[in-house]
Amino acid sequence: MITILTAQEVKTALTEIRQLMDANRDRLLDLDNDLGDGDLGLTMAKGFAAAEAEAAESEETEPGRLLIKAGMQMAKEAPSTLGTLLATGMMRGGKALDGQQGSVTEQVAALLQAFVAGILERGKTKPGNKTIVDSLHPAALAMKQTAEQGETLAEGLKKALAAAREGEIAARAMQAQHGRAAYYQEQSIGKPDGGAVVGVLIVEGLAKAWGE
Amino acid sequence: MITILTAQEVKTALTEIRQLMDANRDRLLDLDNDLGDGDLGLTMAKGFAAAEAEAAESEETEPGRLLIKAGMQMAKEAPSTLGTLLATGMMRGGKALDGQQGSVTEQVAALLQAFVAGILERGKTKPGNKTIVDSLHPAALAMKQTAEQGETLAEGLKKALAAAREGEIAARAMQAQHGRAAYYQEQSIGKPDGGAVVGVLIVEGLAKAWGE
Amino acid sequence: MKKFLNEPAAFVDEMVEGILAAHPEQLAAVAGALRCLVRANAPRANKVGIATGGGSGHLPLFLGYVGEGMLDGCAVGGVFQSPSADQMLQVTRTIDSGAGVLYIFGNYGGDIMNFDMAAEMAQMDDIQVEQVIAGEDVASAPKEQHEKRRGVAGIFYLYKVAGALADEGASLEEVKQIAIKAGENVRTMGVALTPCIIPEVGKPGFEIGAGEMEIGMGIHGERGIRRGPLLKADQIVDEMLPVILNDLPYESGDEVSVLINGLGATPKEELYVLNRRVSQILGERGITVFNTYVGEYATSMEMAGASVSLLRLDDELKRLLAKPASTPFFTQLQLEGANP
Amino acid sequence: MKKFLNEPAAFVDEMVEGILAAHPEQLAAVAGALRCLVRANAPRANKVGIATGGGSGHLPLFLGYVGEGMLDGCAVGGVFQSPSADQMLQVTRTIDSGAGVLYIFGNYGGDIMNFDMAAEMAQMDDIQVEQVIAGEDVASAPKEQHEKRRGVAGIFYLYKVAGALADEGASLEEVKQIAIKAGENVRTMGVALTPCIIPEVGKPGFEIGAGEMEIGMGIHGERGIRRGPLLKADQIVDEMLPVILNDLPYESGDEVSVLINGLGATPKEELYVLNRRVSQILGERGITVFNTYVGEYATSMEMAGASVSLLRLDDELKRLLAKPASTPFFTQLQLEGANP
Ligand SMILES: Nc1ncnc2c1ncn2[C@@H]1O[C@H](COP(=O)(O)OP(=O)(O)O)[C@@H](O)[C@H]1O
Ligand SMILES: Nc1ncnc2c1ncn2[C@@H]1O[C@H](COP(=O)(O)OP(=O)(O)O)[C@@H](O)[C@H]1O
Ligand SMILES: [Mg+2]
Ligand SMILES: [Mg+2]
Ligand SMILES: [Mg+2]
Ligand SMILES: [Mg+2]
Repeated sequence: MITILTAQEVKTALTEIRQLMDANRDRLLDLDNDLGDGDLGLTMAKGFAAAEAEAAESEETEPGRLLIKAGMQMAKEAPSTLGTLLATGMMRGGKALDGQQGSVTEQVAALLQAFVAGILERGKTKPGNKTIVDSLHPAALAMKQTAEQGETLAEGLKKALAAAREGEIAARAMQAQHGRAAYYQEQSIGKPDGGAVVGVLIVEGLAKAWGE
Repeated sequence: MITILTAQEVKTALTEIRQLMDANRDRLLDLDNDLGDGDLGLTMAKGFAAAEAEAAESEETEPGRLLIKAGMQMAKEAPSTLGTLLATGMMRGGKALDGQQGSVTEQVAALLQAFVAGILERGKTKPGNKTIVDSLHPAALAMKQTAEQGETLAEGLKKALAAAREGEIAARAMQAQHGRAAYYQEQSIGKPDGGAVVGVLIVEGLAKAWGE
Repeated sequence: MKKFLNEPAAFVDEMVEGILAAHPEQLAAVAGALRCLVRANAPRANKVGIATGGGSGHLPLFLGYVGEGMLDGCAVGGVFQSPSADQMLQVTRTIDSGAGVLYIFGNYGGDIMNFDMAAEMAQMDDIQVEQVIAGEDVASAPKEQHEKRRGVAGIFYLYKVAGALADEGASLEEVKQIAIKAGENVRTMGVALTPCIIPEVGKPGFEIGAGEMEIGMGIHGERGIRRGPLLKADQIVDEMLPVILNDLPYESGDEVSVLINGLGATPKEELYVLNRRVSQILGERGITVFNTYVGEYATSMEMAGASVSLLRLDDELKRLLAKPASTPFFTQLQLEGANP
Repeated sequence: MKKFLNEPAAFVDEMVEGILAAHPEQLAAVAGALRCLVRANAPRANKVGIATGGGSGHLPLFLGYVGEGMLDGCAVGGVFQSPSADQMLQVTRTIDSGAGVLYIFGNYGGDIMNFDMAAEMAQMDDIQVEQVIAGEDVASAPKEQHEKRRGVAGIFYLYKVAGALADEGASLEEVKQIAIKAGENVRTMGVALTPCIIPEVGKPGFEIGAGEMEIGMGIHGERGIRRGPLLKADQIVDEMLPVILNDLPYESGDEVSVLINGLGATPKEELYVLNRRVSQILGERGITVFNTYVGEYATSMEMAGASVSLLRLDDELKRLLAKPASTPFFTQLQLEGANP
């Protein structure tokens, strides 16, 4: 478990997440095929690879600014819906880190909340619409509560991951409201949302990088 | 058998020909279907009906000028290839009658020759290309020879009709060189040409009107 | 798949190369980036820049309207895919003369997010950016939810009037307001007869049965209002046009411009058969027509089908619509009958 | 048959009605005869009139080029059928200002006969008439029999330069000579991917198998040079363009205008993919391009396919090509880079 959030930790987290996206590439492709245009696995693998590489090559030492840079690279290389939303999340999360004074748990909680808030704003959505928000929002909430209760980052990430997984399962029962998935209307009910799964993988990567 | 070629005789001839086109409408449609666009029966029936009506309503007493008028009407109402060629034939035939001094046999011979010459010129063709010319040209030739030998009009028209029929049969063995039929190349060999059949019907109509 | 194609993945880039080869006096790529196109003479001093962008496969949309009297730049996406915020940012930087940049684009999630993101990034560069979203397809959502409506061929009118006003030296806010006004006064409805093929997919994404049509289908094949047997041309217009007319509503005494748009495979002959009935109905309703555009203005590759758009005019919109324009895909001389 | 149609027999008349409704400032029917169209302001004093005509189903051909800087009138035939000599005569009478009338039309038997006949009839009216026949499809006959070649999209260039010269007040003979010169310097070749449907017939008149193409097919489906598997876009250009280039021949140092014409269903995106390769090859051969036209200039209803035309320019042709024109289907501002 990390105790300070440095630029190096941002790099480690991006590597973990990228590895998970690679490992789940085909699963994401299948999910997006069922309810979208079938490119999710590709854009996620490509987008996080670009973000990871950008961060690795950067000389930026401030973790928030590094995350913003990685986010801008994600926007450039993964210009799909989710690529742009994640880029927004990274940029807003990075801004939130800037000047954050609290504990590392509070820092990560602030990052996740700003990340989700950015997605909500840019995606013009709210929880319950069968999107990545439905796994990430509960995760950010769990993280915030852990931080408020003064618990450890490892504990917080464990709870956040559990909340993300629960949220992803709950999202299956929802009806899609956005993007191509919305064309399926009632037929989208019962199917997992690829974006929500991506949300779980992101929290899983953070937990691996910062919680273990 | 007529002895003078009056405007009334032009009208009678057009009526006979129109009746033959009506009676052979479906046959001409079938022939043009095999080697063209399948409209020949329609355009001939329509064109000769228009020519007949124009002549019937006209106060013109000079037979040549009446034929020109009927031809112009044919051009207006039957703007297909053969419609235009026949209109040309009628206009040129009409001009040839103008001032013609000889016997009625000579007059009809001159009419037919100018008729064919007009088609040859406008159609930019010659005998042997599987067209209406292949029945009309031998007919005009037979008519000319009869006239030169001083025989009767009835005799001339009989010979012309026989020559037209022979010519139509000979045309079956030719390869089409013009219009849509030419796209069939060798495959056109062996099939009758609708235009050549029209040529036979025209001579048949003249024979009925002026020879019987 | 009966297409002129090399590698499907290279389709969009090769298309842009072909466009730049054909129109070098009018269009240029930003620093060689094929998918970031601007006017050859960008930026124009003291002029508000207008940028658009969207997926490929809709020519002349979107890039085809970059040129004199219309747009200054376009971010070009993959077939039916939004371009990236980064492309938009590059275009924005290139066309900004200091007078600010207006984004005009269609109401599609990906485009909205990316333009929003681009605006955020441009503002970090101290470029003033405003956005107007076109959404006028009456078949895509009811009037009460008009903010959900898809943008289709009617966006042409927004480009036209905003471009004309920007050329006169108007401010960013003024150009934005005229685009909004055009958007408020335009309505479109379409009908699709066949699907289309995304080169990288290689087969139609959906089918429309032989003898069937789908009224209200979107330009990416989004579900329409109803599917049914293919009706006669006049019956189709009789079904679609009243939906448009009743929506705004367009009323007796109104003056409109008409846009009969072909979706790709439909011959112009048929578009004029549709226009015949449109003009009859407008005449019956006492609505006068100022200018009729017929042709391909917003397509879906080789989809067969058409859409009808009406723009209700006032003196200002009419004046701006009438001004000349010249782009690689659209050229118009000054139209007579409007106050200059 | 996925078409916007009412009664198939009414197709052409309804199309013309739609065209007249859309473009009343530009076009008019002679004494209400829908199939005899002229410029709204015909005749123009002291100007040589230019008339064309041909079958319908090829829009913008033929009537679409009637307008400022191009043609004065057009006789409109049924789908793929020649108009009648009588229609041509009516058009001729209406557009003649006393300066004479030039007929420019494609090399098709029916059109030739009817224009010939119309000329004969017009001369009876003391109207001076000259004729120029366009025939530039290199696939339709070998060079030694060039007088047998079909006229296809390249006729656009004849209209353009003859129209520009007539507008300058040139004599009938001069206008005829420039049309001849354009005809001598233009070559076209096409490729078809699908057949098209004549409304009154209701089904394709021939088939092109899935995955097949026909190189050199004519715009009514006339047999081409060879049928074979659909090749890649670049391979198709690599096969067609050299045939054109070697025919004239077009050589290093020549300057040409390029016309990439869509036959109907083919999206503009694909035409530009073709143009990319065309411009590469011309560059390799040292042939410079003055202006590239890409779009639908001569179609076959909803046939998928394309043709490539080149016009070799000299100063005179270039000057005339560059002049502005404005018709319902073609608008061009003065092109830069030519001596005015
Ligand atoms: N407006 C939105 N707000 C938040 N998330 C969204 C929104 N629209 C789509 N998503 C998420 O994005 C995912 C699809 O992403 P992606 O495959 O990149 O879309 P596309 O290929 O259509 O651009 C969905 O599964 C959903 O979770
Ligand atoms: N150039 C020509 N010269 C003489 N006759 C011709 C010529 N071209 C076609 N024909 C005749 O015209 C007939 C076809 O006429 P028609 O059906 O009117 O043609 P289309 O329908 O193609 O206009 C042919 O059978 C042939 O006899
Ligand atoms: Mg997707
Ligand atoms: Mg996608
Ligand atoms: Mg025929
Ligand atoms: Mg015919």
